[in-house]
Amino acid sequence: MGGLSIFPPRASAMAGELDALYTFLLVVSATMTALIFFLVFFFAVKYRRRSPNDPMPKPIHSSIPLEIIWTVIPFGFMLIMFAWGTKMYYNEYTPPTANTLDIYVTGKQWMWKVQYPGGQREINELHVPTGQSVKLTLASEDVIHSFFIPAFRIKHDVVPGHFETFWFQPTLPGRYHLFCAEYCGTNHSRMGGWVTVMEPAAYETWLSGGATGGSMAQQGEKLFEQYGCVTCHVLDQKGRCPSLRNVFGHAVQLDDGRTVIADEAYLRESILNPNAKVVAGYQRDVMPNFQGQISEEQLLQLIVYIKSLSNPAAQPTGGQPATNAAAVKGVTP
Amino acid sequence: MWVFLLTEIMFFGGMFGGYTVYRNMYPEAFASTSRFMEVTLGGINTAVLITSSFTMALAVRSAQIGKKRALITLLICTLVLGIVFLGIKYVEYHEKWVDHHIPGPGFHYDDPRYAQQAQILFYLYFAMTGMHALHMIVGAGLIVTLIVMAARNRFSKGWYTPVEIIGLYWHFVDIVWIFLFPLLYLIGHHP
Amino acid sequence: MMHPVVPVKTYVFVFLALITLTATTVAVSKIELGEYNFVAAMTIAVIKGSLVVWFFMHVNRSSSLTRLFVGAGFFWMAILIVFTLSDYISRGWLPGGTWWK
Amino acid sequence: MSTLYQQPAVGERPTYLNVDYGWKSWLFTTDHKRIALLYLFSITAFFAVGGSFAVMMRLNLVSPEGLLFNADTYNKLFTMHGIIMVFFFLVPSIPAVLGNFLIPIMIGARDLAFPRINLLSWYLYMIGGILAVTAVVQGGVDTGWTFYAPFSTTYSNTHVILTAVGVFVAGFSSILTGLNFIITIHKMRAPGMTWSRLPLFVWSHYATAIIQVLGTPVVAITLVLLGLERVFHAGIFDPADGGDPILFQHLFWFYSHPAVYIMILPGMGVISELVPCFSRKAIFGYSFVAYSSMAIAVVGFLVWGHHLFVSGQSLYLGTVFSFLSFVVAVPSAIKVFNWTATMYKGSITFETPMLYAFGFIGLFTIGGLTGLFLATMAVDVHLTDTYFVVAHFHYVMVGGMVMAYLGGIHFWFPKITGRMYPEGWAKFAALIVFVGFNLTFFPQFILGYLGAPRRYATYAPEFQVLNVMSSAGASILGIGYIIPLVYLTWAWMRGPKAPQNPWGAKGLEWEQSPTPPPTDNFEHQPIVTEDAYNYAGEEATLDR
Repeated sequence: MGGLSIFPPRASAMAGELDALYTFLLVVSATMTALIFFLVFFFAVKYRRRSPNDPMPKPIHSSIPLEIIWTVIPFGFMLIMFAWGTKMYYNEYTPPTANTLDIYVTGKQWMWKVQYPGGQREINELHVPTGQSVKLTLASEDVIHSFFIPAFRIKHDVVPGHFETFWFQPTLPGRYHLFCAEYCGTNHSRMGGWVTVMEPAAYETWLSGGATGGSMAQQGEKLFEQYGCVTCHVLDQKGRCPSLRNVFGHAVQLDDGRTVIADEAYLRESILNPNAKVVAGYQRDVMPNFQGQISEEQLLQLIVYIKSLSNPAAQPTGGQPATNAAAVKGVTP
Repeated sequence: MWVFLLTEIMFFGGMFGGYTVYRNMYPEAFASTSRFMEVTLGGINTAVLITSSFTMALAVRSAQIGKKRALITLLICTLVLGIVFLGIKYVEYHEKWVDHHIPGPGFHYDDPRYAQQAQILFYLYFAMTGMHALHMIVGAGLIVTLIVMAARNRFSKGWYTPVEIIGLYWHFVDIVWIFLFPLLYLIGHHP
Repeated sequence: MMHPVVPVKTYVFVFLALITLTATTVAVSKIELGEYNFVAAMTIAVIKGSLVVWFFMHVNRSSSLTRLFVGAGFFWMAILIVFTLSDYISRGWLPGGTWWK
Repeated sequence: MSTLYQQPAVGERPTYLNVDYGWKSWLFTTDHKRIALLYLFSITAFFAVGGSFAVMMRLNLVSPEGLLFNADTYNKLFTMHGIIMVFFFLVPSIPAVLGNFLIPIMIGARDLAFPRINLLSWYLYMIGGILAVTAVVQGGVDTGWTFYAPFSTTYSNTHVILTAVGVFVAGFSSILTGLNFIITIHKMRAPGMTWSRLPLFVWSHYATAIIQVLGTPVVAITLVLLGLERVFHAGIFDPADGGDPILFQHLFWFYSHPAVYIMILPGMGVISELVPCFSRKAIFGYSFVAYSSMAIAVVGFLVWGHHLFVSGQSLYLGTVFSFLSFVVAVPSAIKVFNWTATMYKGSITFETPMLYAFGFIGLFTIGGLTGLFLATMAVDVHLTDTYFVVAHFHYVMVGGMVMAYLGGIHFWFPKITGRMYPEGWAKFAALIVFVGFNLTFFPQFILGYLGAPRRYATYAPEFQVLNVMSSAGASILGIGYIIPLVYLTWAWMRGPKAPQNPWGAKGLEWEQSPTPPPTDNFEHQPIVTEDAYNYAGEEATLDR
């Protein structure tokens, strides 16, 4: 930080790549701008009218080859930008499917609440270790926010009603800005904080200092009892509701014959609006709607708990596209 | 006039777009709510509107060949049919009111599974049919003007442009309904 | 805006066709056809709409300019709906493989 | 023709200005030239209001903690700056003032096809404007000009509905203007004015009008749905009730992206007139410039999704939109190259309008190229919603559109008023505007890549240097806009009388219509026998 560099600090694996692409764009644009400026200036001086009696210049109406040249060449450069930008975009928005450090973030007017799997909580602060792929699951309690870390060159809108995922791999220890980038009301400009990137060892020390009230899964388990889920969803038994052991990441047969993979989005929907997709062999209208009854933070804790009931090896791994509602309706990519 | 109708197409296009998206998102809920739409009333209304379009087309034809009396009679027919349509629409709206199907704080839906989605559907139903009814009312006003103008001998074989333009407008409103009817009433309405 | 006069017979014929199609669409909706209920209903609606546009609104006798405008109107509406809807359909798709790495 | 009117003063030719002086003759006029002037005055007023909001914002941003206002006030300022500038200045500016005045004269018609609808457009515009200003006076609105749901439908407690109604009404004004232009250009061209002889200004307005007619109704219905949602909370855009906020963004940007072409295309039309005139040479690649306008109008409707790259839109659709966004850059590039090529071997002079044209070409090039950064998805992820975006669209809108507007106002000032403006002052002001503009907005590109988010009332201290530079530039820019206001007003009253064609320009408005024009524009029916921009006096060609 400091100085008048045109680049923010590069603190993630992606940042260097993006700066390379940005520099490419800068060079191409600057060349084009210089060319146009030069030509306009040069023509203006060279072909200025020297006396009012100058004869009218001969018209030059058009030149098809010239038009083609200055259409095709810039378009060629644009195609490079398009291909390069698209490739990186897919990388930015597709988190690795295994070996990620999962952290859960909830945005609300006007703060970011962070929960770690170990139960640590923070507001407007995020701690991450270097060298590790970090996957954030984002939710919003109210309006659209946008989670933006310039030093990692990454941002994603947090639209209420959905989980959004977000990933990066920090490389450089330090403290970096965290911003909300989608206008969200009065204190939008203060809805930000700091991301602290630490060496893995320091990170472990930091983690061990902060946990209170048990891990996220334990907190989720408490909620599971508190909301009475446990009375119907009896573990390892066929109660009035399905057992949740080994559900996350597995295929679930629905009562209308479809099959879905139980991912975060499915669990979310099934908690908030249970009748949307009912497991085959179970009755509708047994479970109450939790829409509006449960906060996004609690929802995340419950989901982490349900995840913890699953055998981690069974989670979807790379190369196998996770299925969801849209894909199940018969439209597959 | 066609340029104006272009605008109108896009105006309704926005709502059709919204409808399509939600239908895609919540097909079951949409099927469930269209059970509450009165197909009989909707069907009668479709027929009424098509008939009015028919009389309108004949009215334009009468104007073309300069038959003043026929023109006025046909315009009055069109107007009456238009009013009948709005009357039936009123009956339907009233029914929704009684059933608490008006979106807002008083909204109530019997099937709790689809309460929220149903509210969105009814919202779209009212937005779309409401806009359509508004167009009908404007059209009825325009037809009244035409009748007055015709009675005052303002049209001739050589000049009947207003009749033609308002005719186009009326047909357009008819077309919108032709699409609204299956989308709102018929989808999922099988036993 | 001057058009040749169309015989009443044409209008009557179109009118009867429209009424018949309305009856058909209601009848079809009572039969369980799954996804095809939607297809059938929309096909009939498109036919009806085209009949009105073509005959009642005299597009069959209009200049190519008018036809261009009519076509443009429906084309733009299609753009709006197709692009918006394709977002919802493909939103959940995750890219297969890792070709971009 | 002159016998139709009473002679206003001894020895003076009747013009549209002196034919009647009563206020009714202005407020109930159906003369497209008088309506254009009504627009000119009202648009200038809205520009002043929107501009003063901008000045207040820039002042506030001198300090990282906000110099003058609290966050709420700041949020209202940028919202209302956006709404007034976009809907009440940029969209109507060139079409409703210059387009209204010039299109009928350029194609050799006496008026627009529907003069009374034209007047109605102005009234609708004023009603919309007054509603929006009422919302401002009553305490303002704080949703951003984009009205994103669910903030606008559920969480904001300001005058959202009133503002939305204002924009809705003004939208109909825009639709009617577009409709009027389309019909006029189709039906009212003078004998010999074929499509391939139309001035490019008219072509660009034709493309603009198509966007207005096709796009505006969608935003109108979107705002209706938004307003109803705010009243009934049925949930169409609110996820708490099962709706989807992204749908609002789709519907909104379906209009609002093409709307930027409503703003810039007429500006391109102006430049296509200025460059040939002051190079005394026919435009290079007439048909490429003309068809590129149409291409922009069509492809411009297919790129709106590039506003949604980080919103959770499908990756696949994002890819399609990104590609199409690159495609839409091509016709703009074609225009820039053709203008430059027009100057080649010309006979160039440097009157004020030409200076603005130079400014336009330079700034639009930068604005357009930075658009490519935002079309590149990975880069957009970092840059969107930062100051980079702010700088980009101000380069296009202010650097492009406003430069063209000022250039056009100076170019046709003699035509409109019958008087000349002071050239020295005008050149000075053009220079000030150019310098002030670049100082204001160039630092914002750097701020953006450094990661400064937009719409921030307060900001991190390390961004202060660039923000202060920007604010300093804004004050210079503000002065740059006040100077023309003063000397143009003076010139209208006291300036020297203008000859019929002070620039030696081509086109019906200069060659065949008196300056200023009479109410009927021409003293006798013009007949066109040559191509546009025939500065060399070539024989007419029927097809090129």
